[in-house]
Amino acid sequence: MPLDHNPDKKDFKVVGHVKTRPDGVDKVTGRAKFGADMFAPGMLHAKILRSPHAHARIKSIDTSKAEALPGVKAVVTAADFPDNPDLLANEELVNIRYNVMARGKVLYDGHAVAAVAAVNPRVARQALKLIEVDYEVLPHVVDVELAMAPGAPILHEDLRTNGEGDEPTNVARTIEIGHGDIDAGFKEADFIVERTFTAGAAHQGYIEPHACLANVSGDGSGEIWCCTQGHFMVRDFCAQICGMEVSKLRVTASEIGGGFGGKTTIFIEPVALALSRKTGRPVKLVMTRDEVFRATGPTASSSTHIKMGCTKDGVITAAYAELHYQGGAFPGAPSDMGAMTAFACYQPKAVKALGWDVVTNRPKQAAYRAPGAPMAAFAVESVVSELAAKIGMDPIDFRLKNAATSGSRSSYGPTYSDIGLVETLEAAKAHPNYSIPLGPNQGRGVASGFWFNFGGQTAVSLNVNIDGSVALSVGTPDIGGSRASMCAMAAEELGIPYENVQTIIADTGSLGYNDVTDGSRVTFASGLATIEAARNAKKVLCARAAKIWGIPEDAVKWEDGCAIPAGPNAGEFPPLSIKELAAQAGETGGPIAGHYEISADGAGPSFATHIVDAEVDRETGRITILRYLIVQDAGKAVSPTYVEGQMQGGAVQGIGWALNEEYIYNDKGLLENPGFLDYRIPVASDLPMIDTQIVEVPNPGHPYGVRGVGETSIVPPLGAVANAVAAATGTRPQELPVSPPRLLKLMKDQPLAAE
Amino acid sequence: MRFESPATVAEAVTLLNEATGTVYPMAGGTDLLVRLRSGFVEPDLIVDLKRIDALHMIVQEADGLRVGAAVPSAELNEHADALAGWPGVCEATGLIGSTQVQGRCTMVGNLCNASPAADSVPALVAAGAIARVVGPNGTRDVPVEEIPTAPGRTSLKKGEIIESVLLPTKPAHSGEAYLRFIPRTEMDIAVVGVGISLTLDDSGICTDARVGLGAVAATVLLVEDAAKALIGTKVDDAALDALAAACSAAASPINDKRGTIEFRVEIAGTLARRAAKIALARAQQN
Amino acid sequence: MAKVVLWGSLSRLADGRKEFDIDAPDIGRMLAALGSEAPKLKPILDKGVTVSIDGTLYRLDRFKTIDPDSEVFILPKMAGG
Amino acid sequence: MTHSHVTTTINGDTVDYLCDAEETLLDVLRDRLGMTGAKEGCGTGDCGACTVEMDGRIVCSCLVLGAEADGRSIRTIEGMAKGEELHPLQRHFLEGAALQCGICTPGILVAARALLEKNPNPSETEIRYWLAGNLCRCTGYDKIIRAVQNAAAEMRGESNAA
Repeated sequence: MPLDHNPDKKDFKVVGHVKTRPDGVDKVTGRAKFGADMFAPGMLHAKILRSPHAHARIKSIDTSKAEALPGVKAVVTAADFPDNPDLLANEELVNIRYNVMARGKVLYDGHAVAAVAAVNPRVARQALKLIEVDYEVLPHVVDVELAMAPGAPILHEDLRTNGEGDEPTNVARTIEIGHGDIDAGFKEADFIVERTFTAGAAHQGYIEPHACLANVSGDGSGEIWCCTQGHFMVRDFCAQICGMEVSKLRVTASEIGGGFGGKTTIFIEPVALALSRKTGRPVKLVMTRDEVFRATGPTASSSTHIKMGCTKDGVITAAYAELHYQGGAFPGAPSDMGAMTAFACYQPKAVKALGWDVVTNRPKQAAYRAPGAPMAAFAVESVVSELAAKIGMDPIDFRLKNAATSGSRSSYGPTYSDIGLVETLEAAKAHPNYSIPLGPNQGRGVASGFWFNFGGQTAVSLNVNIDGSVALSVGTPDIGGSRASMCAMAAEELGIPYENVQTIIADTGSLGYNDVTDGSRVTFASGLATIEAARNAKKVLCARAAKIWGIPEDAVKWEDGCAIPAGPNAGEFPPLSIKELAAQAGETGGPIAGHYEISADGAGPSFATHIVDAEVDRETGRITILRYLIVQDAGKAVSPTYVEGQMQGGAVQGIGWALNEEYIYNDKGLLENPGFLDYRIPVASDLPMIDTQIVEVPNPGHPYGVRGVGETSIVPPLGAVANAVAAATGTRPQELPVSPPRLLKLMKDQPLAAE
Repeated sequence: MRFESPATVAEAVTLLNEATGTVYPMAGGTDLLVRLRSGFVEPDLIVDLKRIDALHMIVQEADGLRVGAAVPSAELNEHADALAGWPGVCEATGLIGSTQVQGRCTMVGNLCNASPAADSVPALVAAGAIARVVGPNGTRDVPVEEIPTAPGRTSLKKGEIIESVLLPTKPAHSGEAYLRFIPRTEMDIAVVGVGISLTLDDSGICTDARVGLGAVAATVLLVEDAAKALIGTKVDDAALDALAAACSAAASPINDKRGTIEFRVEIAGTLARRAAKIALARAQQN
Repeated sequence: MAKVVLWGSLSRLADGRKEFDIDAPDIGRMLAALGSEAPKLKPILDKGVTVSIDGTLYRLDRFKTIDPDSEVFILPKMAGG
Repeated sequence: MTHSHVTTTINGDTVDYLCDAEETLLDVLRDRLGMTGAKEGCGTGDCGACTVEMDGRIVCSCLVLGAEADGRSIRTIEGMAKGEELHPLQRHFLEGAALQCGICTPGILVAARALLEKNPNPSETEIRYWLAGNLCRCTGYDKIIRAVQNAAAEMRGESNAA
């Protein structure tokens, strides 16, 4: 069935008016079951032994003393995850297995080397101390530039840049994006700004540590309960790593206590599975916060060189970027996404962006909200504001003059369809926040941001119950209220009250494959599939009415929750409501359902513009955020308050990254701040209210015009905060986070430059 | 591990003195339990002091206010006499951790934890507080600055606990204040902490001052040069400059995840100047 | 005949060619044709790329139709958070 | 290993349990009593997800030993609603989208209730500082603060509470 693209639909009854969410009461009463909240009879507790070194060869592991400790039921090491052909054919999965349990070498502080299952956590902890690992410590590297330098310690002897060449290297991939004559573009420029920026590695910082409960039965079939952004991914990865048939493993997604991209891969699940298989008992494995910081994905850290030029009347003529991203111990730093997104808000005639994906002795980076984009945008938006200041133009006007528009060529190549950047810039400029007078040591910063948004594999099943209410099964974990949006879209299509739809996250045994909840895809893709599943159900409902009335199926249509004759020639019949049809489903052909399976594409990019007012304490370098405004294009906001929440949450994560969050390593390559005390995410008293304005430029790729909203909001804040600090102090932060010691030093080294 | 909750100080002292292995007294437990959970300490015995009624007292004595070892910060910050007489100590104690931690943590625990960055200690040092130590050999009174001897180490002997702290009554026209620097607004460990107490005569000349400096050396410092910079002045700009210089000079910090040497040295002076202004304003009102 | 444009560094594997004119009805057949015209691209294409048709990104759908006058870009495999 | 026998009151009910000396109150609540409303986000008192009330003061239950609860009175998220009737804070959190993932929500609700029982009319700044020990990574706090303000207004009997 072709999608009924109707982005101009305005007369929504449910969509856009969602108030409360179906999982809400359980979450405010403590009943909701998260990853660590599941218990099984006879359950064992597992703990993981982790490397105390940044880089070391494992000469031997002796687990005999641990195994002899009373209460210890099993110990596993890399030897318990043997090779199998399916696994070896998949390079990414081989790396995931290596990340899950070190083999041969440990590659970072916190890399898992062994795990224990015991009768209680205390015994498991004791057992870890009895495992003897003989390490040969190797030179390490944690800095991206040092890792790229000749003579750097090499992590993987077999790694070659883009798979080519003879020399071992830490540069896994390079990428180039661009078009136009870059040299000619710079020749046309009247002003050129060229600067290098760095951004530290930020952690996703979800409050719920990774947790799972695995249970393998004597017949080799298994179950996992875990907090994840994608339980189908967990099933497939675990099955392949543990050499199981996919159908023998069933994974249930618990409620998830935040992910932001950090739960789009696996860390502990295969370990619990292997321990359960070895012991024949359920095994629960919960990470400590220390483990979360040391051994799960932070984002890449970056070193970015930007050169941009513009004419004196404000036209950007050339834009050039070099992005060095380190993504930890395995390839995958999103420098390609950085290169593609860097200039995506603008339309320079000539653009060139080069990206490097570099491995270092740090935990493997995991996706984090618009992966790769925020650090690139930080650098570009800093330079854009500096150019605007140089030619004496208002920073929003300068952006408007160069803004990407519908029909313009994107910096990453393709031509944009309907996009809403200009609308966000105009709304930001007109917002009262943009004209509030500033006091001494205060500055206002502007920045825009872009994210692609994605679709992906999606399966949805909708069942009409005996009373006419609807049970909707989706396969994408609800990370921030998506069940409410699904209920709303199903109710909208069926013409029934929101309260009559219940949405569950089905386990992997109950529904077709679904990609992880990522790329801001759920409201778009699961929503799209939900709408189509509802339409399929309506077809069945209409067919039943046709049977009952004894008229052709195409003589029945669906309106306001009822089947009605399609026209005067169809005959005179009173409407049959969903409730009436559901009640006689058994006698009219069996249960009534609608399904939809799709590889959804066409998510439609999203843009945002942020304005921040900041005050700097010139004597201490401390920055206070006074005011913050987000203007973002949501296409169509299904649940406006949740859209606002996504925007606010993303912005505050960006503020944290800009001000204080970073991974701090000592000279041994060990992480110095693996806890919330010194990995400083914003607390309530650090912030003002976060003002929001939703712009709706419908996405032509979605029946209701919906765009993803989850990720774009973390893209502008780094640049916006840096621009506000530059405006307040006259010095430009080039190193994030711009923590107080850094800013104080910066103000001393470069006192009050003119900008 | 054994856990005991004695009902009297004497029982606590006996337990601590007679135990073998690693033994910790516990007041609020907000540091000890973190170290216990991380495996950093493996005690054989923890002696909980919170069931000892005598340690929960806040008592006005002839020469000052006596605060028991088990009084949590939140309770101290609800005590009218404490707030009125020792605003700097209350401020400092009220900055330890979150609201949740405030309900548990104690000034004495903070002192015995012997962290150079402990918030309440510079304020206690500035206030001239006296710790009452009880042990198998009786009771002794010790100036608080003599309790910590190195990070995590104290001058207490086996079996000894601090039973209470005396906050000495101040003369008229006295004021005190505590300021710390942290990157966020809450939930951080002090990068620098400064406690200042000063007394003025009727003409507004500073006759006495004490300056405690935290997180800039292995232990909290009592900076006599900083006090001298204020005494005999009207705490004017010149005096404040001299105070800041003395505090910066006294600072011998390290580079760590929380701050650089350069930053801490400078901020020690900056905060001292700011704290002195607050203390001065309070003294002028008293 | 649709114009298919490679991302910058991919053209190194196509002997410097950035653009190809390919007559193919859908994404899958377009990628197959591209792979046979520039065999060094094939391993990259097989590992997965994102295809933009007239500005809309397709990460998966091999049967998405390509009109003769469509603007097609080959972009790196993408993932979100 | 010596076990302590503890008798305590949880949400008004007398509860007995045995626990190891090193078990925290959070461990006891979750693992021994099956009360999983309090969450462990850090285990070091830095995130507030395990917040419960003990003798009228909020504490991080990860920083209280199970044995210490003997004779105390504990209040947890599980006791906040009266049957089906939600506490005004719970209702305003729900209606105001003050939760996204929901993992920090129980701790924040318990902390906010204690605030409003102590101070029925807190300022925005007072709410923000009171809740500074409750980390939320999803919301940016805006809607949490507003929900507390709205619940406070309703509890004060102000009719224009949103």
